[in-house]
Amino acid sequence: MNYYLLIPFLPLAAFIINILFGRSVLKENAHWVSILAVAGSWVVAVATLMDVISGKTLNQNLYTWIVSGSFKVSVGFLIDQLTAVMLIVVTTCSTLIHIYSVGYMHGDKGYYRFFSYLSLFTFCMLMLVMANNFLQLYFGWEGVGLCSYFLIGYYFDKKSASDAGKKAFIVNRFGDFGFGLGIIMIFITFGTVYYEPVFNQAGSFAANTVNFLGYDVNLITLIALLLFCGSIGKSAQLPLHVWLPDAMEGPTPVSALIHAATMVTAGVFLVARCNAIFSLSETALMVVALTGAITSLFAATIGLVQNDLKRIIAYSTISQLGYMFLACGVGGYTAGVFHLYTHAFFKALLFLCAGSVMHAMGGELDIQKMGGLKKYMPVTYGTMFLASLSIAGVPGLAGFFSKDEILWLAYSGPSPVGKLVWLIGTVVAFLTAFYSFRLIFLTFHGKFRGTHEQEHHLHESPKTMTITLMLLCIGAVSAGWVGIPALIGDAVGLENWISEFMRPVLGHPEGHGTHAEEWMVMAISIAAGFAGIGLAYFLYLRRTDIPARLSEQFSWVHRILFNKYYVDELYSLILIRPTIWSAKNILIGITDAKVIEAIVNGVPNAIGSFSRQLRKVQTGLLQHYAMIMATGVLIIVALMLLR
Amino acid sequence: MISQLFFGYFAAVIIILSLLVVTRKNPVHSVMWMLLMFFHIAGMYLFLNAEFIAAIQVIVYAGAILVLFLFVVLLLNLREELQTNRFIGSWPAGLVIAASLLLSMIAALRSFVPGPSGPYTIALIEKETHTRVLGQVLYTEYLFPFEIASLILLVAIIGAIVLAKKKVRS
Amino acid sequence: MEMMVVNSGFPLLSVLIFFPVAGALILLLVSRSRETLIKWLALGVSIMNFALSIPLFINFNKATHLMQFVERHEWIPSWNIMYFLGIDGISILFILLSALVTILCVLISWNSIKTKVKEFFISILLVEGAMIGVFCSLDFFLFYIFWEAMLIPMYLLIGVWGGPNRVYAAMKFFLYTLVGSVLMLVGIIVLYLYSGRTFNILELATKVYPYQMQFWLFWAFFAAFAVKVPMFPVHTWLPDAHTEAPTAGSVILAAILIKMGAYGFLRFSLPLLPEASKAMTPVMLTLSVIAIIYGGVICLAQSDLKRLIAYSSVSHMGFVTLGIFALNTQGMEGGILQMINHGIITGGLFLGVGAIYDRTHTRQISDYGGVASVMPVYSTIFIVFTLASIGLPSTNGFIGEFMILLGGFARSQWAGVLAATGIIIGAGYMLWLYQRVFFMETSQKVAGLSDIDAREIIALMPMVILIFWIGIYPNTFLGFMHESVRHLIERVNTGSVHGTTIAQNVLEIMK
Amino acid sequence: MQPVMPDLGPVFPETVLTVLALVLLLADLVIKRKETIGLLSIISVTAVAYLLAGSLGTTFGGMFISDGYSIFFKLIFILNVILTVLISVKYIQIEKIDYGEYYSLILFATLGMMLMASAGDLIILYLGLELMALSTYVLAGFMRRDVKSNEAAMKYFLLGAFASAFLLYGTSLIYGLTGTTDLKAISSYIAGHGLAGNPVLMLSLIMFAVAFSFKIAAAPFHMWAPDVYEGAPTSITAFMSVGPKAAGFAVLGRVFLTAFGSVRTEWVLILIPVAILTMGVGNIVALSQTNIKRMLAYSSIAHAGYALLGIISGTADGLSSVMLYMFAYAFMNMGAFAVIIMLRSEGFRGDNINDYEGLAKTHPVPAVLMTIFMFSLTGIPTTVGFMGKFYVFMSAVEAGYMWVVIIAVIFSAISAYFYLRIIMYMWMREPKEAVELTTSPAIGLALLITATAVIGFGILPSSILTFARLAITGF
Amino acid sequence: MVPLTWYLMLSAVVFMIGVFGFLTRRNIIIMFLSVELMLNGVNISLVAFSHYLQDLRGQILVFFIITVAAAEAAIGLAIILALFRNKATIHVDEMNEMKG
Repeated sequence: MNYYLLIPFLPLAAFIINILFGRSVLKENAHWVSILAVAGSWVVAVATLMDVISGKTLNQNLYTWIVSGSFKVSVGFLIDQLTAVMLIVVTTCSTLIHIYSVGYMHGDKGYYRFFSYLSLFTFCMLMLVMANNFLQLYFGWEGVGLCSYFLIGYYFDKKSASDAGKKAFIVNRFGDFGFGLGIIMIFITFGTVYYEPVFNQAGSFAANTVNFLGYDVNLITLIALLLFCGSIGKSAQLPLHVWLPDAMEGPTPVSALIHAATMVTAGVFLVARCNAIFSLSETALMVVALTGAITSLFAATIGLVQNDLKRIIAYSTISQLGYMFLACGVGGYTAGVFHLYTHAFFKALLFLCAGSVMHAMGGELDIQKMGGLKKYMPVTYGTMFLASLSIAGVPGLAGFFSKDEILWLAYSGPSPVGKLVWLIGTVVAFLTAFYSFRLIFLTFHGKFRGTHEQEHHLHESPKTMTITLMLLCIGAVSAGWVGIPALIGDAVGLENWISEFMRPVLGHPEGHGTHAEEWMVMAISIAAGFAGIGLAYFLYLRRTDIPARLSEQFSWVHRILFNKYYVDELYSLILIRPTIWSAKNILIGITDAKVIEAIVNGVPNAIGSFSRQLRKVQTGLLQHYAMIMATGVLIIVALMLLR
Repeated sequence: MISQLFFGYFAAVIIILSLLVVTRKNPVHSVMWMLLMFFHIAGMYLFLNAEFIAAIQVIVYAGAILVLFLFVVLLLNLREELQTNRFIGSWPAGLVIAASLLLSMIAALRSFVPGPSGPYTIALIEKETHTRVLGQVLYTEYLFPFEIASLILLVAIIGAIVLAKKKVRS
Repeated sequence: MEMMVVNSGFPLLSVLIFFPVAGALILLLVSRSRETLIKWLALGVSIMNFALSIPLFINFNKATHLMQFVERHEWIPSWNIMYFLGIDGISILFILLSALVTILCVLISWNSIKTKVKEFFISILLVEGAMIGVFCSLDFFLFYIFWEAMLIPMYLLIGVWGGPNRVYAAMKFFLYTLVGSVLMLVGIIVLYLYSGRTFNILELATKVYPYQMQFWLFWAFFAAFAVKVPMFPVHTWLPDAHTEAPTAGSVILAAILIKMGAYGFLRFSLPLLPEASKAMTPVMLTLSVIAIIYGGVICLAQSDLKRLIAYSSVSHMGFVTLGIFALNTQGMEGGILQMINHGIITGGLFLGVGAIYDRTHTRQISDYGGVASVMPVYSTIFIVFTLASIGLPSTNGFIGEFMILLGGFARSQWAGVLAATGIIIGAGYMLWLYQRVFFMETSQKVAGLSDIDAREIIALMPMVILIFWIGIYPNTFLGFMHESVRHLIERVNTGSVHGTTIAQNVLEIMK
Repeated sequence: MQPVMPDLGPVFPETVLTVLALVLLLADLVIKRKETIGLLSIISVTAVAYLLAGSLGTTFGGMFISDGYSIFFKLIFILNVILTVLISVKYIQIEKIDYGEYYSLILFATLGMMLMASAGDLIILYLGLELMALSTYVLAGFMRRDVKSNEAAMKYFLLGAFASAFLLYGTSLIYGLTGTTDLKAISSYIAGHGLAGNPVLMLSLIMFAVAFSFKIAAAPFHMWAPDVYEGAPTSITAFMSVGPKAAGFAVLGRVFLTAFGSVRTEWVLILIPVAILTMGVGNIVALSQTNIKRMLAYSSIAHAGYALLGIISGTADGLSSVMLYMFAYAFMNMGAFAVIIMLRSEGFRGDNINDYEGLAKTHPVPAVLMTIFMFSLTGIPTTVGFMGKFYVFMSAVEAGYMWVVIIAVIFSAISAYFYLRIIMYMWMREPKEAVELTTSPAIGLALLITATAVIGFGILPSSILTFARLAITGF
Repeated sequence: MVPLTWYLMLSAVVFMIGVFGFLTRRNIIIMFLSVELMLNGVNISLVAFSHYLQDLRGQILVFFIITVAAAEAAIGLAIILALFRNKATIHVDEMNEMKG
C-alpha cells in the first residue's frame, strides 16, 4: 500500500475541487476541503516519518513521464530521511497556516481561490521534496514558483502586488535557467536524471573536465554550480534576492508558508539533496558558502534600517537562508537542513505574528507608526517575542541549536573559507538579534504612534489565528531539541538525534576542533545574540533619540541600506531598461521596421514605382512603339552579329 | 558593265525617290513620287526577267493601291497639313535607329551566299514566256495559297465595307 | 511499394481531406440567409471529420516507421504523379490537431462573424481539407498542390474578415508565402528530374543526391519552409497576418499553418537532403536561436495583444526549428511535440484573445486591465494557456521545450544556452501580458463584461485538456513518433537508407 | 508537268469552315436576329472540330500539314471561337455592333489561324497570318463610332503591317539562302550546308523572331497589345488575347523547331532575353494598371513570356508544355473576359478595376468565378493555370534553363499581386454603387465551360496532358 | 552581270527608308506608304533571288505580297477613314487616347 501517495495528492485533490467548485458551491466553506486534505497529508507524513525512522526508505516510480530515445524519466517518489524531515516541515507548516488563514482571510472575496492556491502550493512543494529525479524536482520547483506567483499577486487589482508576483516568477526564471541547464548537463553526463544512479556515479566523474562554451571546467563543479543557480533564485540569494522583499505584497499567511517556511528553503533542500555532487567539488562548495555568507550579511544589514514590518522579516529570511547555504557550503548539510527545519517554525511564527499585527492595524505595516501593542494583543506579543528570541539564538530555543551547529561546523570544518564564513556568521548573528528586537521594541513597546482610528481598532486576533500562533510557538521553542549539540548532549545524556538520523543521506563532516574551541564558538554566538538584543533595547527603548542621530550622521550608509544597496535600480538600469529599450528602438524600430520590413515592403514598393515609371514608356504614340520595336530589332541584331 | 550601269541608275533613282516619299510634306507629292518609284521598280523587275511581276507592279501597285491612297489623301485638309510638322519630335532617333539597323544589315548581307539553283533558267522562261511559266506554277503548285489570297481579298472587302460604310444602326 | 503498411482498406485519409471539401460544397448550395443552418452544418462537418480522424489514432501502428493508411492511385501518369497519401508518426498528430482546431474555429466564430457568413465557413472547411492534405501527401506534387491550395482560403479569411489593416496583411501573407513556395517548386522540379521522374517522397528519400545539388535544393526548400515557420529574417508577415486575421484565422495560422514549414523540413529537407541538412545545421541553429531571442525580446515591447502573441510564435517556432536541426532524438521529438504544443497553446491564446476581442473590440493591451475581476472563468482558462506558453512543468509547453533544449544543448552548447534564455524572456512577456490584461484595476472597456459562455468554454476546453494531457502524460503522443524519428535520424546520419534495411523492416511487419 | 489533283482530305476542315463562313455571310442578309448567326457559327466550328480528327495528313506538296500539333492548336482556336461567340452575343448588342460580319470575320480569322498552325511553307504561313491579321484589324475597329476602337484598330493595323514587313524580309532572306520556302527543306538545307552562324541566317532568324514575337505580344514587340486590348471591343480583346497568341506560338514552334531546329543554340539566345523581358514588362507594368482590360493585356504579355520558356526548351516536352499552356490560357483568360463583359451594360463601361469593388457582396457567383480565374492566371494549384506553368517550368528546367525558370517563378510570384488585387477589390472592399450585371444564357454557358475546365483540368489534367504529348509525336 | 549582293543592298536600303519613314512621320498615310516601301524593298530582293536562283517561288511570293498589300490597303484605308470621321485628324501623335 503506497499510502505515501496520499501526501501530495490529497492537496491536489483539494485544489481541483476548490478551483472547480469553490466559486459556485463551496464559497465560505472552501477552507474545509483544503484543511482536511493538508491535515490528512500531515498525518500520512508523520506515519511516513515513522516508517523512515524504522528504516524503511523507498524509491519507486509511479509512471513513465517522458520517453525520448535514451531519455527516460518517470514521475516517482523517493522517501528517505531528508524527504521525511521535509515532509514534516512542509505539512506541519502548511496545516497550521491553512488554519490560520481561515481567520486571516475571512470575508475575502477570493476566499476559495486563496485556499485552492495554498493547496496547489502544498502539492507542488510535496512533489518537489518527494521527487526521485531531477525533472520531477524541477516540476515541483516551478510549481511552487507558480503558486508563489499567484499568491504574491493574490490582490491582483493592486499594481504593486501583481508586479511583485511577476517579478518573483521572472527572477526565479533566471535561476531556473541555470538549473535547467544543470539537469541537461546531468543527463548528458550520466545518461539519466534519476537521483540514485546520478549520485552513485558522480564520484567517477569527479576528475573530468568538460568544455563549456569554450572554457574548460571541471564537470562536477559545472553541474553543481548550474544546479546552485536554481537555489540562488528560489532561495533568494545574492544576486537574485530582489524578489523576496517584494513578495511581501502577498497575504501574510503566504509569506509565512511560502516565503519563509517552505518554498524558499527548496534551494537549500536542493543543495542538500545533491550533496553527493556538491561534496565532490571544493570550488562549488566554496561558492555556496560564500554566497550564503555574503547574502546573510547583506540582507541583515538591510534589515537594520527597514521600517516595513514584513520586509524586515523578509530580509531576515534572506539572511537566514544565507545561513543555511553557509552551512551546506562548509559541508554541514545536516546543519543546513536542521536550520531549515527550525527556521521554518520561528520564521513562520514571526510572519504570522506580523499578520496578526497587520490584522489589528488594518493593514498598516510601518513599524514607525506602531508601538505599545503588547497590551492590546498579548498572545501575539508573547509568541513573537519567543520567536525573536529563537532567531536571536538564545540558548534553549530552536534557533540556538541550529545556528550553533552551523557556526561550529564553519569554524571547525575542512572548508578553506570556514573561518571567514564563521566570522561573518557571528556578525550576522549579532545583527539578527539586533534587528529582530528592534522590530519587537518598536512594535510592541513604547507608545502607540499611529492614528487615532487605528488605535481604536486595535484588538487581538481571532482564535483560529492565535491558536496557530501558539502551536507554532511550541515548535519555535522546542524544535531544536532534536539536534542538541554533542557538547551539551554528552553532558545531559541526549544525542544529536537529527544529525544521526540524516547521516545516511547527508553524511557528516569531520570537525577538527577541540571541546574548548567548541565552547568558545558557542559562547561567542550567544554573546553576539545577547549583545544584539541589548543594543536594540538601548537604542529603541532607552535612548530613542540615538537612531535618528545615527542615521543623520551616517546618512549615506543609511541611504544605501535603506535603499537596499540599490540592487533593484541597478537591474533596472543594466538589464530591464536596456532590453525594453532595444526591443522598442532596435528590434522593432530598426531591425524589423527599417531592415526587414524595409526590404519586404521596399522591394514591392520599388517594383511598384518602377512599374509606374515603366508605364510611361507606353506613351500611346505609335511611332514610339515602332521605335521600341525597331530598337529591339537593332539590339538583337547587334548582339547576334557582334557575338 | 552596261547592266551594272542600268542597275546603278535604277538603284539611285529608287533610293532618291524613296527618300522623297518619306520626306515630302505634301502627301500628294509623296504618293506621286511613290508612283514614279514603282515604275522604276517595275523597270528593274523587267531587268530581272520578271515581266509579269513588273506588270502587276504597275497595274496593281501603282494603278490600284496608290490610287486608293490618293483618294484618302484627298480627305485631308492639305492647307493645314502643309503648315504642321512632318516629322515627330524625336525623328533623329528614328533616323539613327534606321541607319544603324541598315548598317548592321549591310554588314550581315555582305557575306551572302545564295542557295541552290532551281530549274527555271532564263532560257526556259524566255522560251515559255514568263507569264505562262508563272501561271503554271501558280495554278498547280501554289493553288492553295492562291485560294487563301482570294479569301484575304474577300476579308478586305468585308472589312473595308464594315469599317467605312456610312450608315450606323442606332 | 515496399515502404508502407496497410492498416485498413478504407480510404480514410481521402475521406478526411475531402469530407470538409464536400461539406463546403454543400454549404455553397445553402441559401446565404440561413445563417444558423450554415453554422450548424459547418460545425457538424467539422465534428464529423474529427470523429472520422479518431480511427487513425486508434489503429495507428506505433511499432513501425513505415507509412500507414496508405492510398495510392494513378493521378497524372504522364508525369508519374500519384495520388499518394499516407501518414507516419510525424504527421499523424497534425491531422488530428487540424481536425480538432477546425471545430474550435467554427465554435469561436459563431457570433463574431457577421458578414459573408456562408463564405467564411466554406473557407474554414476548405482550409481544413487542404491542411490535412498537406500532412498526408506522400507525393511531392500533391503536397505542393495542397500547400498552395491552402493559401487561397487563408488569404480570403484574413483579407475579408480581418481587422482594419487586413488587406495589407493578407497580401503580405500571400506574397511572402508564394515567393517562398515558387522557389520550392523549382526545387521540386529539379529533384523530380534528377531522380528519374518521380515525385514519390519515399522513393526520393532512397536516392543519393550530389552535395552541390542538395545544397541548392536545401535553400530552395528553405525559402518555402522558413517563410511558413516563420524563421527569423522572414518572419514579418506573421505579426501582420496574425494581428489582422479574424480569430479563427489566427488560430488556424498559429495552430496548423505555421507548422507546415517545420513539417516540411522534417518531411522533405531532412530525409531528401541529409548531407546538406547536416552541413547547414549551424546556420539553422543560429537562425533558430536568433528567432527565439529576437521574437521574445520584441514581445517585451508590444502594445498589441495579438501582435505580441504573434511574435511569441516566432520565438516558439524558433524552439521547434532548433529541436529539428539538433538532429537527435530528443531534439526532434521535442520539436515535433512542440509543434503540436504550440498549436494548442497559441491556438488557445488566440481563441482566448478572440473571445475577449469580441466583447471589447480592441487589441490594445493598454485598454485592458482587471479582466480577472470580471471574468474569472475566462481568466483561469487563459492563465493555463499563458503558463503553458512559458513552459511551466505539467503543461505541454514544458515537455516540448525541455526536450528541445536537451537535444539542442547536446548538439550545440551555445544554441542550448542561448535558447534557454528564451524561457526567461518568455516568462517576461507572457506574465507582463497577463498582468496588464487580467490584473490591476478594472479598466473602463472591461468593466461590466460578461464572463465567457458555455459555447466559448467548450471551444477552449479541449485545448486546456490537451495542455495537461501532454504535460502530464506526453507518452500518448510521443509514442507515435519514436519509430519515425528514429528512422529519420538514421536516414540523416547515414545519408541513405539501404534497400535491404527497408526490405527487412517490411518482412518483420508482415510476420 | 501534269497537274495532279492534290489530296484534299487534310484540308477538309478548313474547306468546310470557309464554306460555312461564306454561307454565314450570305445568311446574314436574310437573318435579322444576329444571335442566330452566332449560334450558327458555334455549330459550324463544332462541326469543323469533329472533322479535325479525320484530317491527319500532309498535302499540297508539304505546304499544308495536318498533324497532331496543328490539330491541338486548331482545337484551341475553335474553343476560342465558341467562347468568344458565347460572350459576344449579348455584348455586341449593347455596343450596337451586332452585325453578321462580326461572326464571319471571327471565322475568317480562325481560318487564318488554322492555316498558320498547319503551315508547312512560309508562303502559307504568311498568307494565313495575314488572313488572321486583317480580320482581327477589322474586328478591333469594329466599334467604328468609338474613338478608342478606331485608334486600337489603327495602331494594331499599322504595327501589324510593320511587323509583317519584317516577317517578309526574313522570309525573303531565308529563301535566298536556301532556295526554298518549305520548312522541312529549309531545315535540311541548313543542317546539310552547315549554315549555323551564318549572319544572313541569323538576320533572317531575328526577323522571324520579331514578327512572331509581335503576334504573341512578347517584349519589346508587345507595345501594341495594351492599347489594342483596351480599345477593341471586349469580346474581341478576349478573342485576340487567345487566338492570335496561340497561333503565334503554333508558328513559332513550327518554324523554330522544324525549320531552324538545327540552329537552336542560336535562336535560344534571342528568345531567352525576349522571354525574360516579356515576363518582366508584362508583370511589372500590370502592377500599376487601373483598367482591367489593360491589366489583362499586360498579363497576356507576361503569359507569353512564360510560354516562351517551352519553346526555348526546344524539347518535345517543351513543345507540348506550350500547347498545354495555351490551352490553359484559353480557358482562364476567356473566363476572366467573360466576367469583364458581364460588367458592361448600357451606359456603364465596367472596365475599371474600381468597378469591381465589393462585387462579392453584390454578385457573389461572378465574383467567385473571377476569383478562380485570377488564381488560375496566377498559377495557384488546383487550377489549370498551375498545371500549364508547372509543365513549362519543368520542361525548361529539364532543358537546362534553370536560372530562367527561377526568374520566371519570381515574376510569377510578383504577378500574384495584381491578380490578387482584383480579388481583393471584389472581396475586401465595400461596394460603392450597385453594379448592374448583364447576364445571358450564353455568357452563363461560357462561364460554366471555362470555370469547369479551369478547375477540372486543374485537378485532373491527365487527359489533356496525354493529348498534348501524343499530339507532338512525329512533329 | 550585277552581283546579287547589290540587289540585296538596294533592298535593304529601300526597306530601311521605309522603316525610317514609319518611325518618324506623323501622317498616317505616309506611314502606311512607308510600309509599302518596306514591302517593295522585300519584293526587290525576292525578285532578285528568284532570278539568281532560277526559281519562281520568289516571284510567286511577290505576287502574293502585292495581293495582300492591296487587301491591306483597303482595310488600312478604311480604318483611317473611320478614324478620320471620329477624330478629324490623321496625325498619329494626336492619337493617344490609350496609354500607360
